[in-house]
Amino acid sequence: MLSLSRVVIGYGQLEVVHGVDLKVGKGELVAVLGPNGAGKSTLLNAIAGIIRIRSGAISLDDKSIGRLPSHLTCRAGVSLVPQGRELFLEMTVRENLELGVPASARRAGPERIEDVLRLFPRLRERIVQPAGGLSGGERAMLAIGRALVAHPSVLLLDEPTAGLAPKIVDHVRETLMALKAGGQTTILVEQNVNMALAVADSVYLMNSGKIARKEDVRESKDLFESFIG
Amino acid sequence: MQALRRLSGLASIGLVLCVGGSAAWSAEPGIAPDKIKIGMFGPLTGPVSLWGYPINNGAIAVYNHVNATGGIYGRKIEVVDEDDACDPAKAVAAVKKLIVREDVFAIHGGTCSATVMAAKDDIIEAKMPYVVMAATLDKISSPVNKYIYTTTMPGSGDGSVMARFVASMPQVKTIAIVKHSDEWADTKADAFSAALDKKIKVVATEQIDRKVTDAVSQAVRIKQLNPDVVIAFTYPAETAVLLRDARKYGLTVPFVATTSVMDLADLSQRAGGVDVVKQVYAASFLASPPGSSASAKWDEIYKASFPNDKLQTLSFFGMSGALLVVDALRRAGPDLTREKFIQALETTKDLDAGPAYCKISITPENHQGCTQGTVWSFVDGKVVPVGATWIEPKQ
Amino acid sequence: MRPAIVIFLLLLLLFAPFVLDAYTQYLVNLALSYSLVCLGLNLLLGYAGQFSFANAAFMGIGAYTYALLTSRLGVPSLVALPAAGMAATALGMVVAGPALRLSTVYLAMTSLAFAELVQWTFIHWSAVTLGTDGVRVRWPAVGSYVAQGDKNTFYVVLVVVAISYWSALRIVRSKLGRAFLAIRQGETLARCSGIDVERTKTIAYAISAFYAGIGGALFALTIRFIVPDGFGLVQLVLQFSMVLIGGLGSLLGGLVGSLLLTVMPELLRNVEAYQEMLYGVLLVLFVIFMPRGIVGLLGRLGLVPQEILVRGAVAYFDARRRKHSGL
Amino acid sequence: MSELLTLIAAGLEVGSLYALMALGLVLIYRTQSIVNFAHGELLMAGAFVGYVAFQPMSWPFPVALVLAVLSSTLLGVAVERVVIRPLVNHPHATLAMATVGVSVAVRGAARLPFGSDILTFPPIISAAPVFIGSLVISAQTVLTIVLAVSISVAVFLLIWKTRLGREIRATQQNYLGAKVVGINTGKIYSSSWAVASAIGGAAGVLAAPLTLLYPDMGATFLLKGFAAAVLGGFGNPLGAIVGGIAIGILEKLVGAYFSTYLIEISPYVIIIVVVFVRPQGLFGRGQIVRV
Repeated sequence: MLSLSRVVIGYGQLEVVHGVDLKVGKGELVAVLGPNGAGKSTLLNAIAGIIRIRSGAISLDDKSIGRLPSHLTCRAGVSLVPQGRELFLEMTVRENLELGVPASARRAGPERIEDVLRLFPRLRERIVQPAGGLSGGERAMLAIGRALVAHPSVLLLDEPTAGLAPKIVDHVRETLMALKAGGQTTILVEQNVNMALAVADSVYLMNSGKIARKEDVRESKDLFESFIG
Repeated sequence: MQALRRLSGLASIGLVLCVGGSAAWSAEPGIAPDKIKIGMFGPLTGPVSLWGYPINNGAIAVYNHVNATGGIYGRKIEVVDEDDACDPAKAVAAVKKLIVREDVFAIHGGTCSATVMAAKDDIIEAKMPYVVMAATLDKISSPVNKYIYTTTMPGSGDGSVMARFVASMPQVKTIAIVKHSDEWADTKADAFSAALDKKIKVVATEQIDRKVTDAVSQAVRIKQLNPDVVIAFTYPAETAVLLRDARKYGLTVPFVATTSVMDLADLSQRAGGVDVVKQVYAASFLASPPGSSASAKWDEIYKASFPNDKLQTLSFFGMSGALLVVDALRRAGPDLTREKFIQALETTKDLDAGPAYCKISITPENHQGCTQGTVWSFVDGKVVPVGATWIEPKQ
Repeated sequence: MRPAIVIFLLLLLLFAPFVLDAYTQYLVNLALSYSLVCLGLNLLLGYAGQFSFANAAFMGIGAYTYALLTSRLGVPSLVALPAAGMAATALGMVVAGPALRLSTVYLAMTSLAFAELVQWTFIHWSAVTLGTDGVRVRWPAVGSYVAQGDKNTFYVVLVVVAISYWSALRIVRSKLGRAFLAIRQGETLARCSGIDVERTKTIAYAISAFYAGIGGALFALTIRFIVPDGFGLVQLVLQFSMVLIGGLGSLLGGLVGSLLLTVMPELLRNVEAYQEMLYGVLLVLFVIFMPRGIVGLLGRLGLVPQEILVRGAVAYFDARRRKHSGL
Repeated sequence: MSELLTLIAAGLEVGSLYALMALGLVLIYRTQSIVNFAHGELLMAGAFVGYVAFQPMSWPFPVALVLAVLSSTLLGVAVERVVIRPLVNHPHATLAMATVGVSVAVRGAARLPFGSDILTFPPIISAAPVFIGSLVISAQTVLTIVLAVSISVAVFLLIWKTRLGREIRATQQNYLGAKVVGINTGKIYSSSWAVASAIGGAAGVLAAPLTLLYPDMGATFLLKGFAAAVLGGFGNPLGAIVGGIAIGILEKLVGAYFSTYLIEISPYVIIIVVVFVRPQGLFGRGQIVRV
């Protein structure tokens, strides 16, 4: 469904990702693991169209999206939950969610928002508050919710659990499981190996801008830990 | 070492070019058998270029006219017109260029007082005969300097014409003054105050800034004091704004203004109609307004050189100076030298200054050739000279 | 190799008055005075990354201090010169001090207001400044020697400019200079590496004002007649253009820019009507295509040595691009 | 008393123009962190286009107004696309410099056709002013205030009630966030400039009968607009409006009750006082220290 082939990304004179191949099937949850600076976030940003790729190709359902700017990749069905959440802090929770709804689906907006509020009841309590007043966990939920109201074909999650309390990490994990059960195609970039292994169908290991290997999750967990160090 | 040799080579080439480039060798700079080079400077770029072109062009039109009618002893006047952007730093550069590079015979230029003040030293050091174009600051030509001459009415003249006129107005006991904060307005205001009838009381002195959008505060303030006359030492655009707001807020007393707004027709357009400039009296250094039969000849001369321009009274600033230059060149004779030219300038007597009100007279003790002016006003929809003293308007 | 070139160039400059005519000499003097004003602006804008509009006002304060001290009080030039720098610094500190703690736009606005206030004072405090009458400036005197004429003042200007550049070079190569650059690359980052950001910004501001003040003094003794109008917005735009076209974040940049922009309008005297438009378009083109100015371009072509700071600027732009694209 | 009211009415008139200037400046500043020094030229362009349509062409005023707004908008969008867009990632100083360049270029261009004369825009309504005792109000004053208020209200509705407005606010608050939710940020940049320039152009036409027309006319309004924006806490549209009106009225009062020598300098004194005393402005929320 989503496939990357020989994708190269860089900034200025610096090349960060050197020819990555990656495939995600429909309904699959793929995790990308690797140490800091491996180029995982860069890769997600490139899929979302926020960074231009230098060469290679990205295609979604056989449609090439590798050269599209972010608003068009969004329209094509890619939604990113960025590492920094990047919420609209002066707007209310509802406004944040409304902004996630694409213009083409405006009529379905209230219904989709309702779905998200069912998924994250905490957000319902805070619905009229500005996003700037939310806790870290709530912000993570809002960021995921904002991506979900777009009903993305592919959901890109960039370290959704970073800096969260264990209880909330569990909540996020359960949410991901539920989404997977609902057939959501997802790429998850994580530092939290346990959490990633718990939800992922398959795992890519990334290091120094390259995919080191693709592993089946059922394989030994120790392998990953030795790899990441 | 080789680089050094190459560089010194370049320098010597440059030297040759510099020397070779200057006018052909002659006894007197700026003079050739068939031409006389006159340097000119003024604001040709930037905001003040609004005035720079009409003023300099007035002079150029006269020189062109002289050239078209045979020149001066077979010599044509060649004008080198430099930009000073009304900026002292640029004016100094322009004048140095005229002196050193262009090697002009004399300079006729300078519209902004500051640029003339800045360039003055260089002109004197170069012993360059200099006729001021339109700057009116008294300090420029007084105290007398051998090389500097003016034909435009100095600021003090403006002020005293206005004072005389106010003294002749019936039943004026109190006046209010509105002025800019600059040396242009100060000179006029100081001369005005000095010449003002001591029985007349100044009830307020208000400031109006350059480029203001309105003058409501001034109008309201003055209206409260209810003076008999308002005296305005202001530039044309600001005078228009002041008048417009004064009339709008019910300040209907007469205004007496400087030569800057003697083009009352223009002022009425800017201020919003003839009604607004009723009872406005402007000092003027011209004998008659543009468009009148007396100035027709000069209008024609201007149009001959600049057919597409609107003729403004500003252009006459340049003309009177050019007439002085031309006259002195003629009287200096065919064997022209700067010394002879200066001598001719210093012995100018009752020269017809064309459109100007005065006759130009210069002596070694007085280099301000023109100190007389008149007063203009709108009568029956036309701008007419009413004279320096009040004449009961005929109804 | 490099010191040799510098000495050679200086020697060449020493002989300049023998080849140049008075007009060119005046332009050279003017450009050199501007180069000091630009030096100040470049340290603040190009190195410390602070956007301020007070530079023309600082230049004015310097020019007026020098002119009034020498012409009205008979203070010797050698005393009046540093006094000009110090006056600019002191006044700048009083007004802009609080703005340095705020975000960029507030420093910009406060300095703009300060600049207007300074000009207003020049005009209205006529008991001291002589108002719009302007102040005539004498030829500079050192002891009993009077440097009369453009050719002689050139040496005074040259010495002051040389000393200033030398000291500026020392500053940017010191720990302080590196601190400036760190702040420019990001205040948080600078704070993390143990730099007292407020203090460093204040120092940058003070140094910048000092150079602008001295530059103003040289400007006054070059044109020998100053009026309040000369230190307004037009002057400021000119200085920004000089720094930007010459080279932001390079000491040489201000010098190149001021030489170019002093000479270029003189060469363009024939296209007056289009001059202003051309000027604006040029400015925009430089900002877009050569943000590090002529010196930056020459550096990239290997014609002048890439200063550490130019390289720093490259790194900065790269870093910024990366930050904006999401990382 | 009625002098006071007269002054306040006149202050409201210019103040509402300062407010429009400040509103445009704040919109652009909020979206791209650009202090737009070419904003005065957008006003100037609007004024001149309005003049040409209203005077030599003698088209009706609404047509002149629309044409002026359109041409300023076009100019603003062009500036954004050609000059600002390539510089998006550059430091504030560079961006501000670019707008300074634009300002100089536009002024130079305007000087070619309009540089030789100061033009006058006649009052749009030539009804005689109304005297109520000594309170004087002209139809022009009322028209200016009414139009300025309507424009401000329209802009506020656009910002707070439309999807475009919400996307503009989103982009202002979080650029990356806006990209992530699929907002076409390029379009938002253009729209912000379009709205700001349209306001500038309208301000130009409204200012034209009040002031006189010349290529440098924008500078005065720009500086007052800055003062208004700072007073309102640079970045707050409502603050910009209130700041503009406050400065307009204050100028008139200072001039009439203290000294006419202080009129032009008072806005700058306000800026300095505000920065010393309450740097977040009247309406800012304390977020002024950049980290």
